[in-house]
Amino acid sequence: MMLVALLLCVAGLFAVAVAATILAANVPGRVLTYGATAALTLVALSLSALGLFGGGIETLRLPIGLPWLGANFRLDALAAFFLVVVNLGAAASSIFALGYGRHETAPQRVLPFFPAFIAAMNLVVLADDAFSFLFAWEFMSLTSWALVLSHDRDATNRRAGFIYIVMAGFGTLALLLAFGVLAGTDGNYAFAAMRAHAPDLQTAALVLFLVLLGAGSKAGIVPLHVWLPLAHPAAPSHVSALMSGVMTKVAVYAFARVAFDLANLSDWRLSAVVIALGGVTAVLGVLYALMEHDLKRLLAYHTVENIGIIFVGLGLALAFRANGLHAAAALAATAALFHVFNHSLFKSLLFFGSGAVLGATRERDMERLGGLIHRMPKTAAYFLIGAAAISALPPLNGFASEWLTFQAIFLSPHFPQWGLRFLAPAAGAMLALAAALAAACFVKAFGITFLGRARSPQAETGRETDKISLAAMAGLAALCIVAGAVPGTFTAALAPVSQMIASDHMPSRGLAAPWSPLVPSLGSANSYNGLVLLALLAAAIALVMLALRILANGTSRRAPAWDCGFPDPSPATQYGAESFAQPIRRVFGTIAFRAREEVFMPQPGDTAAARIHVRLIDPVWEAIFAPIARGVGFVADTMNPLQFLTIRRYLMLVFLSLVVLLAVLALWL
Amino acid sequence: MMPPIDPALATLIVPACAALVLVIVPFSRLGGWINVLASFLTFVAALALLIVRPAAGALLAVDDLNIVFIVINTLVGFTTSVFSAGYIAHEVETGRLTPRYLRFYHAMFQFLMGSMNLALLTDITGLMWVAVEFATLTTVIMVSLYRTREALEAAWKYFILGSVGIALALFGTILVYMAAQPVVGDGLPAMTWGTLLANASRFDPALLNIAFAFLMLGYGTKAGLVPLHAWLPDAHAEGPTPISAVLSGLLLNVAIYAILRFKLLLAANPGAVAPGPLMMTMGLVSILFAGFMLYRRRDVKRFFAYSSIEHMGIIAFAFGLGGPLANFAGLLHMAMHSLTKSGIFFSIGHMTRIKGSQRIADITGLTSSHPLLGWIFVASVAAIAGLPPFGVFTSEFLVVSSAFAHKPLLAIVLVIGLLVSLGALFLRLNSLAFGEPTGSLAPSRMTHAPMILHLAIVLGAGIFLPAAIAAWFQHVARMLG
Amino acid sequence: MGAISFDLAHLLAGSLVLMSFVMLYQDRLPSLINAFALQSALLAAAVAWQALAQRAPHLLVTAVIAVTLKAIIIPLVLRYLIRSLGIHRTIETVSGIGPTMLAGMVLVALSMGLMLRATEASNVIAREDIAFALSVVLLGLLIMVTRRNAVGQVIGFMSLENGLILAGTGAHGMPMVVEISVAFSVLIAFIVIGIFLFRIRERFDTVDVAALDRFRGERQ
Amino acid sequence: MTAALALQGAQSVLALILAPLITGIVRKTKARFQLRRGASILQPYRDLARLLRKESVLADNASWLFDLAPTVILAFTWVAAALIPVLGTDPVLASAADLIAIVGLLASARFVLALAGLDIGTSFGGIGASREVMIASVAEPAMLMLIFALALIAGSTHLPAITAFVQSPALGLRISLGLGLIGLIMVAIAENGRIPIDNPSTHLELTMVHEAMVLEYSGRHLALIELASSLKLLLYLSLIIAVFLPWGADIHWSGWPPYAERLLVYLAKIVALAFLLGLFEVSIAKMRVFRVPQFLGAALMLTLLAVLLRLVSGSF
Repeated sequence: MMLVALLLCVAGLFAVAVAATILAANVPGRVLTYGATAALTLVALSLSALGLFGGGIETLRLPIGLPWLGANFRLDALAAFFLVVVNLGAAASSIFALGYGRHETAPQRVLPFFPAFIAAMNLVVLADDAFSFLFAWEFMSLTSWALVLSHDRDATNRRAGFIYIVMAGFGTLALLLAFGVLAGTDGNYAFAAMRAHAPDLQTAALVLFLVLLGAGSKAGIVPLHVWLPLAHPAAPSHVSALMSGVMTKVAVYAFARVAFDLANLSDWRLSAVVIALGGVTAVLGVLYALMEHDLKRLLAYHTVENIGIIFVGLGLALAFRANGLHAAAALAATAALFHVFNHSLFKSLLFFGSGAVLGATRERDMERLGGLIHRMPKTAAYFLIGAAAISALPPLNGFASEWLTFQAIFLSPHFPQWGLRFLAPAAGAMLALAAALAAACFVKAFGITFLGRARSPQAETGRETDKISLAAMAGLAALCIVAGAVPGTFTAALAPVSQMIASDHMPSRGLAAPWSPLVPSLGSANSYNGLVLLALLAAAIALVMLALRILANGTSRRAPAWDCGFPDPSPATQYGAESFAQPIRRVFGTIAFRAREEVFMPQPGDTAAARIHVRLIDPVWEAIFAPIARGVGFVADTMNPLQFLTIRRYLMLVFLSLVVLLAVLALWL
Repeated sequence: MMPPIDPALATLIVPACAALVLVIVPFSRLGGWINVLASFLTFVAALALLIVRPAAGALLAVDDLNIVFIVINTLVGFTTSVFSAGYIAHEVETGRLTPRYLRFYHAMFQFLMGSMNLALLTDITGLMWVAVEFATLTTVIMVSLYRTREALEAAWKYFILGSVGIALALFGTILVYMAAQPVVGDGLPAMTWGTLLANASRFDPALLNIAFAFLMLGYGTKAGLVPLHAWLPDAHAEGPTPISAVLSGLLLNVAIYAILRFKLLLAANPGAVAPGPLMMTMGLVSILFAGFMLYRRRDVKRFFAYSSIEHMGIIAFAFGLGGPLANFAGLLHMAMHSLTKSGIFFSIGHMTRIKGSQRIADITGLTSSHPLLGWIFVASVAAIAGLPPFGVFTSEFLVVSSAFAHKPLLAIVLVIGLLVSLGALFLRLNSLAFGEPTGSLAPSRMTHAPMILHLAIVLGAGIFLPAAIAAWFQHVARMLG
Repeated sequence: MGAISFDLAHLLAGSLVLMSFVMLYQDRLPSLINAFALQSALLAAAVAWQALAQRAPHLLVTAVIAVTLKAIIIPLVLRYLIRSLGIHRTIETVSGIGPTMLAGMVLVALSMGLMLRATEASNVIAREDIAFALSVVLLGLLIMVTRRNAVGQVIGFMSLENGLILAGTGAHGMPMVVEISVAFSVLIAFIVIGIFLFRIRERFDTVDVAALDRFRGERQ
Repeated sequence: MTAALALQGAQSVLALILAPLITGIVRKTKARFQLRRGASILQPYRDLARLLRKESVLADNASWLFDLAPTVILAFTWVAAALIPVLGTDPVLASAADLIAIVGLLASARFVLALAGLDIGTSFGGIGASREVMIASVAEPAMLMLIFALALIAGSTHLPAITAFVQSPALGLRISLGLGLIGLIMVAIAENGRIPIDNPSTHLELTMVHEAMVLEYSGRHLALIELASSLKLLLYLSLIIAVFLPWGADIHWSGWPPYAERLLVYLAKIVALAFLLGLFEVSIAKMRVFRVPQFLGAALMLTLLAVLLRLVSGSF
């Protein structure tokens, strides 16, 4: 029943997409489109939430797609959870777009694809056979590719679109091969058939490798992340939010679906690969972000980081499960899934904020922003909440899920294998490093963008964004606080999912006891109670304020900045994004990016300005993608003369083929 | 109720009569309309075949293999005639063609359609060969229509290579006859598909093998498989665009169809060496070669001609791989490719006409300057690149996944080839459809209907494949082994 | 079928192969044309003999076509073309005569080895004919790929086609040989007309990069 | 329950009151070792009172965040400090936050402080903030690894549980613990901006970290910041006591009022640590900013080594 209703929502979204080709022409039409999308996704959201709590499994077969297979759909706990994530993010984006989308410069390039993109993501999660899955998956890529190209006059966006679609094609083909392996030689593409027989170790390893390539390239696992910081920022901000906050989660879903459900990976060595990749991804992702001064790109790189954290969690869950430690597996899986949910909240929020900034100033480059907290106080406040949440600061939601991940890592002594016992702490160290660097990065992101003095006229004149956009941000910010305050409720809601993929669930007192602390496993003394912490902090702040009112001189006076007595009126003397990250670049960047600083100092007496130039080398691009591009170019150049042969030479080719073929036959017979 | 005239025969007679009429009719515009009408009638006749399938006659036979292709053939013929009515009229306006050539063009078009219909419908190997040969000759003339130095050179290249190919195919046909003759006796039965297929298991396998080698190279030349492809890019690039559409969409299919027919015989003969390795090798080489060649193309029609080579490679690979899934995929891919690629050539016709150039560098930002055309083109390229929701995705899905299950290493090569060409397609699409529009911004006055129709069919097939078509394809796929 | 019948068929078919070698040897256009005319005449004789031996009078049509079109008309036309287009009389061959002849021998060996083993079920005359026919086809192709001159290539093609007709008539009771030979004649007529219409001169074959740049837009 | 809550409240107030005293003791110790008389150990209290009396001067372009930040920083630090068990082994609210959460609270405070440093848009604020986050980016992983080592040894990240375990007879002399202690001390030095990482009393531009961030604060705002810094120092010292020197925290001498003896023991330990810190600071020179990551990297390595050694030493 729920499944049918969800599919109807998807169909409705497609209908909206078709209608949007006409509706995009005027403002009421756009409002209608986004409004309808928001309404449909909200309905889908409530349906999937019901599906999650309902706990049953529904399946449905429609007579479309491959004739002998049909299109199979299935709603189970895992799918329901990811549908919640997808539709929550989609609803938030649609609502945000009700305001933000009015300023859209190319609405007819955005509106038709936006609902279709959301519908495709829903279908990926619902699909229950390889064909429907990949169909929806690649359609999702195609629609989002079109959205990336919505500002196609910009050459960088076109390049981003190109790299994106090639990576997407690569990912789809890898997944296709993975399903090919799982389906076996008789080509049974139904997930039910794949579930039925467990692959042997070699096959499982192959499947894992291919799924990491396929889902990993969409999620942004290093080194397959290169498209992500290019493509996510290129799209309009509400779409960036969807791509970064939601689509990467769909990729996580794909991985989880295959690893936990279809292939049922049960060898610890395989999980070790996932953990290691996750750790590396987390650290490199955040380091990339630190080197960045384009606000949206910085956010996209943070998606890479968070995907790393999620994959560490999933890898740990696989590892625990492989060793029969189901309670621990449930903890790790819940941590990862909770982080999935949380990341979709704050990443959408942050992209909305960056969209508001972009709308107000037409600037994404942080070096040309600054001081926006004065012009856009509300946006600044919401962005700050998002920034704190993504930096894993208590009492917000990002901390809660990272706390759970760390708790899962602390259970690593239970591993019987030495490899995992060493790997898990190492992954923990990487996560810790990533968390600390993320905080540093968001001090930069928020500080340089919103604080200080305006670095450009646009930043000086920016205006607060519209009420609807602010409402969307406020809603997400509130959710970040709520999920941080009562994480127990959310982990309790995840119980059916972890029961499904890890055969156990975290101890909880259910949804009805939001005040109960988060306890990682039965009998553990460790606990975290966001609500109490929040109350304590509120009380402390109230006490301090009260004390100030009673004890302190409450008057304030405005004066020019002190700055050790040498205030400089030029905003250029402030710290910018580059200079802020300079210490960290010197510590980490020299290793990760071979960062070099070149200083051009004019001769004494010369009035030319001194310049400092920073050179960063992206190791992944240099080591993998540039050689591939060069290789393709080289092969193409080498082959190209074959277009310019003479007829006689072409005849020679035919003749030689014939002779070779006949000779082979003569030898064969 | 039996139709008053055998529809299978009608698909041959209508074009033949129309060709005669068109030679006589002096007015170009009228000629265009007669062309459309005749093509439409042919298409209706072919549709009638779907409803009433006539019993196999002496010369013509309709079965599960050719029924879909005859419908596609006549459909694309019809849409192309609609497209070319506008296109060629414009060519006359700009003075690239004179009315005298035009008359010739329309007659030739009908003649070409008739030959291809004959090749598809005939029950006799020799007749099929004759039909393919005449189709080749007609297209050679069409390619040389503009009389430019380049067009003549391309036509000559096509002519020589095509003739050699056709000669090799004939030798193969004779060898098949020789293989059949001791079993089924002298005369026509030894050249009739039905009899051949029924008795194929008793043929001399060695002779069949050699025959297939010749047929593969002969008809493979017509299909544009590497290394026999050389005529194809130039013929596509230098001829009139409607002819490029027909070449890519139909003639290549006819060639593959011929190969399939003979492959059926081999599949039915247990002693024959399976032709799989040969077809897979040629297929993979075509895919990879075309994929890389795409990157250095500067002419938009030549670019998509190479894409056709790639797709012929995929089809050949699928059939070479064998098994019900891959064969089904190959058949589906043939159908989808011919619709999609001819649609692409229609849109290329629009854009080259607007911009007055075939150079990729001269065509930019179509989605901005001509939104409808631009987005149709984007969708068509996405379709040909094998992205959903279009039908090519379905066939590529089946090919890749079944290849990986049987021949993992080859599947990886296949995947690399697909990826390489996907990259090239989108690289060029980036500049063709997006960015700042340059050149003429005049609206296109030609109809968009044929492109939309093709796209809609491909879209529909991607989402829902009618059970009847699936059943026919599955039947043939099983016979292909 | 008597021994004489077989011997004559064998002789005629064998001499076709011989003529192919003669053509392979030629490096001047007029003599190449002459050799081709002779081969066509021999083909006509072989086909006529087959018509008698198989009691298939329709094959005589093919023989007549061969002798009129290919032994008489086309050689005449080609000579006219050479004069009117001012084509050089000497043909540039790709490699020396020696290696070409050697390659030809290998091809004949290949086709004999292949066909004679493959056609054990067929009757003797068909086996002989088909093996010789394959030799002629392959040698025709060899002529095509070793001549840089368009007319030379065309003659190679026509020689190849002679081989095909030989195969078609050799296959016992094969229908449609006439139709096929007519179709081929049309093809050949087109080719010859094509040389004229397209003004294919001396060297269609070229290694001059500047000439290749003519391909519209493909090289900048 | 009420008693426990009262104890928790008392402990919180105690931390707030005690914090400036510790700062005073450290300063006094340093002064005496530098052969100065130095200010009274109560001077920090006087400073706070003076700052609170004064009018606060805000820069023209200071935002609401700048105004609010000191309150928030103090509140976060205070809550974190209140959750360290000092008087009893188990503060009633400790279940709300384990050691990771305490570190998280401090990270939150730092986050806000670094933002406040950037708010005015001065070069010094930027220099301080950027260096602070750089130091934190190494210090925090080290701290988390330390927590990890502790969690491995004690089987928990719950601070009272760790304290209880360290006190229990099950504990032998563990090399992991030793390494952890050294790591914690190094992190504590870095986190509190003590020499050799930072100099709390410097105003020499190029060496400032913490002071550069709070350069624009004055009056009551500065008072809150100063108090928060002192509180943080107290917190780390208390943490060292709770984890590595917990002995005596559960004694009960007959005839004494409840908790008085524990308070005495705690005070003795913390004054001793403050003295040692002063001694350490006068005996060492400040290092260059870019040596700091090496220093903290060493701490990180030590804590990682602690974890590995704990893993190797197997199951106990």
